[in-house]
Amino acid sequence: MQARGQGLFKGMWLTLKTLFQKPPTVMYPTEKETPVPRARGVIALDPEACTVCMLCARECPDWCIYIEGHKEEQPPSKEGGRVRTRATLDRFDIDYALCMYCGICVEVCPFDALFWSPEYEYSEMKISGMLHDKGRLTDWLETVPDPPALEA
Amino acid sequence: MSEYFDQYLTVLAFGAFGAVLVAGLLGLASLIRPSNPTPAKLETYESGIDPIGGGYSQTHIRYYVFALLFLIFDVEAVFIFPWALKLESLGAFALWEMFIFIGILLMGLLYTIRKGVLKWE
Amino acid sequence: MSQTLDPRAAAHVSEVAVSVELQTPGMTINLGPQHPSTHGVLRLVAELDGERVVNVEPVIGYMHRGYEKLSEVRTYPQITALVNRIDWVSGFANEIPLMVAVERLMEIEVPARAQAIRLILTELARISNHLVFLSSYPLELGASTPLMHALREREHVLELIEGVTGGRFHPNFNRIGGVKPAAGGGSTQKKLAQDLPQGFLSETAAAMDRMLAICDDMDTLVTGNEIFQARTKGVAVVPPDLALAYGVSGPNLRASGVAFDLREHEDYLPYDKYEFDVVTGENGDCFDRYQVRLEEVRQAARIVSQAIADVPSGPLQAKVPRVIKVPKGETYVRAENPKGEMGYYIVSDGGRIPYRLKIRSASFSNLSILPWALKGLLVPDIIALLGSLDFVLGDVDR
Amino acid sequence: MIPLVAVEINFYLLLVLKILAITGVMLGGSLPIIFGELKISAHMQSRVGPYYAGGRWGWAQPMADGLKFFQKEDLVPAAADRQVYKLAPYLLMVSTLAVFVIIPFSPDLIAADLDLGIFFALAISSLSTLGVLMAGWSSGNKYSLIGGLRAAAQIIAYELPLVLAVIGVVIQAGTLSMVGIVEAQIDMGVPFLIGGQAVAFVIFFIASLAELNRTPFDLPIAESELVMGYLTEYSGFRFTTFFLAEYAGVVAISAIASTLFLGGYGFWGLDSALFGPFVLAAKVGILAFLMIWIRWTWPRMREDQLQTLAWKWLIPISLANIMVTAIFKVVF
Amino acid sequence: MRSGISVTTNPPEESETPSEVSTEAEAAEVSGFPDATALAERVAELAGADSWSADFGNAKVRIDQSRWVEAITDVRDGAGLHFFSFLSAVDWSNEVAVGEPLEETVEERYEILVRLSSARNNDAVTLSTDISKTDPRLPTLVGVFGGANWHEREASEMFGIEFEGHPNLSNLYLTDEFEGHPLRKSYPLLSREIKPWPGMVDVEDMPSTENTEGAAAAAVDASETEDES
Repeated sequence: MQARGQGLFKGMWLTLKTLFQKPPTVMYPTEKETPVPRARGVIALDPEACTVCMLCARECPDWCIYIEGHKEEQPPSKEGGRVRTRATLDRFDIDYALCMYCGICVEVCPFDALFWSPEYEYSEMKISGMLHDKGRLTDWLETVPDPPALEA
Repeated sequence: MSEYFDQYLTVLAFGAFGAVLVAGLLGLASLIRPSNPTPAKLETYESGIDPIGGGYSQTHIRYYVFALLFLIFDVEAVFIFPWALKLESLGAFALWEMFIFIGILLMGLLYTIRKGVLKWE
Repeated sequence: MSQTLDPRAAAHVSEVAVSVELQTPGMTINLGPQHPSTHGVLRLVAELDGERVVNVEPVIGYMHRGYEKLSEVRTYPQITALVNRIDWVSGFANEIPLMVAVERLMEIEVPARAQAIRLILTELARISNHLVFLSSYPLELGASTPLMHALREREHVLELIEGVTGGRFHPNFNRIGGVKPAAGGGSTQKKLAQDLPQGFLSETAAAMDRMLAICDDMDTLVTGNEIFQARTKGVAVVPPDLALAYGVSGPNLRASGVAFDLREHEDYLPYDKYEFDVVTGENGDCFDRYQVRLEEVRQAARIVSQAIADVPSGPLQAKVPRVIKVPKGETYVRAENPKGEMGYYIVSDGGRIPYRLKIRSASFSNLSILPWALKGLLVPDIIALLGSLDFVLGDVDR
Repeated sequence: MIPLVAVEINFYLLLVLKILAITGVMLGGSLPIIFGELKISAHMQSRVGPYYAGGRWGWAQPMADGLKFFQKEDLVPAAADRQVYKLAPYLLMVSTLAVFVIIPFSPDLIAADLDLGIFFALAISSLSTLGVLMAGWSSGNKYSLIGGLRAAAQIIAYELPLVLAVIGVVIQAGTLSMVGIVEAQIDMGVPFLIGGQAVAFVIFFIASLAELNRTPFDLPIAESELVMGYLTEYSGFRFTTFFLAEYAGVVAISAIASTLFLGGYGFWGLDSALFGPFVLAAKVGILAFLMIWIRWTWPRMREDQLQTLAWKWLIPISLANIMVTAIFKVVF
Repeated sequence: MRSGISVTTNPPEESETPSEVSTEAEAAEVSGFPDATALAERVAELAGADSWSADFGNAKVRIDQSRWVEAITDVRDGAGLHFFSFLSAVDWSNEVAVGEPLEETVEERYEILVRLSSARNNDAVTLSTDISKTDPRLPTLVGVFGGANWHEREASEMFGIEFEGHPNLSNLYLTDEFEGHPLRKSYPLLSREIKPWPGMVDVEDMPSTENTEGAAAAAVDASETEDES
């Protein structure tokens, strides 16, 4: 058992030591932290890969993905082949005000059209601004990092 | 004698200036600050809920006991000051006298503690 | 059915009539919902005699999100995303009992590597949770520096969790049958399984050293502080039998001297492979509740250190059907969450959606002891007790 | 500062100059301490603290805060006792400013070297109790009421050790005059802290923490219990007045403690007339740092523990200190 | 990866379970849950109940409503189950306003669940009783377990069950003005009623020729998801 009052001064010694240490603060707007590659910042869309299968919109627990598409006829790939139809994406909106960043949509996408990007600077002044459309989601595609190397 | 009063005039002036300072700054602030009191703003804060009962409620009698205790001891302390000033010239006799005085004080303190005044039951 | 569609039903009107006598001679005071020390939106209606509490009525429900109802319209994978928001300071740990319960019903065996990863992350969540407690508790008692010191170190833990799962608070990393699999099948990002990223093990080892160091710092800064001891020792003693009858669990129960740790008794995760001590208190006062948690950080660091030394290799996922349908049946799986016993009672009728999911959260029961425990305390002791119970309103209200 | 040389200056002109100078000292003392509190606390907590206001290190943060409060709406709650509510900050400021009257910055640099000196300071500083009590009562808020009563109870409990600790100094110096006390220490060669009044200094320091409502005695504004105590309902510049008075109080009490126990403006080998104000400022800085340091390290005490500490420990010890000092004074 | 599934058949019926201890032990080996048969049997005896089960490691004993309080007291003292885990209810209903209806018809009732456990080992048991929907009332457990207070209040407001003798059966989460009992199956979930399901939008057929496997799986999944709305 230590002497009475000793604990008070041990604590003061610790805070004094901390006073002369460099704080670990990252001065945000000027300096930026790099999020880990897997960080779930925002969902990026590769519209070329999307086949409008609606799977993500259906599996979304929050119902925050809105997709519209139409069918287009495509010329046959081979001469004399049959005419193929292809679904074209018209609208792909994610309401980030509703999204809870669970990543189910990214996981269920069978065509690799959705990706996580660690990008996080997309706050908006109005809640309606959080509804991000296809163009904006596509823009994030280039911020998608390579996946991290794995532990052996 | 005039110098003596001058000194307290200084004190008075300082006190008065303190009041003027507050009044002046508040007055200055009132020129810039908005003033738009609404009933909601003027409501008493009680963790964001309408207060239950009034704010002027019954409070602990314990505080009263402390005030009383303080009063007694503070007056005693005032008596010690002149003694402390003149101790050197008064000598050992005053010392004994004060020992008796402080002894009585300490006994009084002991009594209040034994009476359980400091226990918060 | 139609009368329930009243729009008022959705809105929460603040004037909850409270079952206290208003015409008491003493003072009746609201502590909360907007109060610095109620950890969110808890409201205590306290009848005071001076500064002594005569009677107290906790009012909860400000954070009620109806997860049990929401679970009845969601598939099991979707519920995973919900449950890590119940107790948001230890999100990962919330997922485990649900996963284990579903796996138990589906009779899936989780691969050893997935189990080890689950265990490591659960213990990291425990450390993170307890560091929040260690930081906020001295703050309640007026010392704000431990807050920053503990949060500084917690950041390392959160970074580890984020590095693996992608989420700091809401990992949503568990999947039925294991942990998050590689999604899709085409691109480079998705080809790789969501296994532990490179450097995780060494970083974790380093972080655990820091955790032990911050525990020592806490001892210096808080535990040894005489004022802290005076404020907590002998304050708000919860006797063990009462704690059991109220369902108080976790560190709060152990502080009362009951050496009951589900990690020892239940086999939801392979804790039997690792060595650790079940920490108990002696008196069941605020100081013991604090001390138990501080010691549990050390024990958790010990478990993690053992676990990262030998992570079994193998798959991350058991073979599970594409569409998850849970066979008909009922089960209850509980786990030792940082806050206490967290459990899910699943009633499945064989479909993709649970027929009923009862969420047994630790904080709800821990908090239910308040009206009993607060009687006769001083106002500052209310805060000392509230802080020492370490509850999160999301965990109380669900 | 104005050198108070023997040249006949009109008394009233001098008075105005004195008032301006002391106001300058009060602000010039408080603002650095506020800034110091922000910065020191930040670094003790591994933070950076204010960073942008005023450029380097955010030195202008206290001023920026003041300006912000200047343009904030000033609300008087409907339930409040308006007159009392409005009067409270005045009392606080008046008492704080009046204490500065007797602080000696050098042998001649003192607004009024009252013969009652320290006794006056103790008396007038008690006026702030009244201000706090008025603020707490008049707000019509339960947190404020409890806070105000706590403040009153603790200030009166610690007023006694404060006064009794001073008596030791008075016995040793044989005078109540502040200049006289400093001169006595200079004559003795060592400050009273070393020369016999160490116990009294500790008691005085503890009691002054309580008088200033600073941790570990910050129960009246205990934010985790009482939101903001007696300040809960105050807003805008009225709140700033309390805030300013608190830090001016830190300056004043530190200056008094320096004068009584640390030798005031005197320092070995330094000319008091020239360096006095700087020596005093350094001593005030050290004491203020100590207060900040304690505040950001220790938790808060409980009301009954605080009262027990005062009545069971500090008062008997300070009475014993008086007796011991008196014996030494008479015998040696 | 997701094709070969190792889902075993459904566990045996409740009444058959006791006799098929060997099956139970096998299952325990596979899924790693403890065998609760012995405990369930012991508790059933203590509670004077005839029906019990131990599926999936969940020892469940059905108690008659008339013996509710005394049976639980007996179980607490007799089996040393002093830890009160939770009390809740299940609304067995054939018509549901939310979620999926039951596959087979059940008897309309509320089932009250109480989970008790030991504080020394992993003994834990679920005690249940059925109460009628027309007059849902049950004596309170507050006298047996102090913690039942809040749990019963919760069950009372969520299911509309009256706990007789409860000291204060007021709403715990909801306002006093709130009408209805949200966890009843007949209570609709507003958020899902007012917003159309985004997945409902008519989509073109899958280009199944291009990506057979994934698309087929997706199509199956999509069709099943639609049931939900």
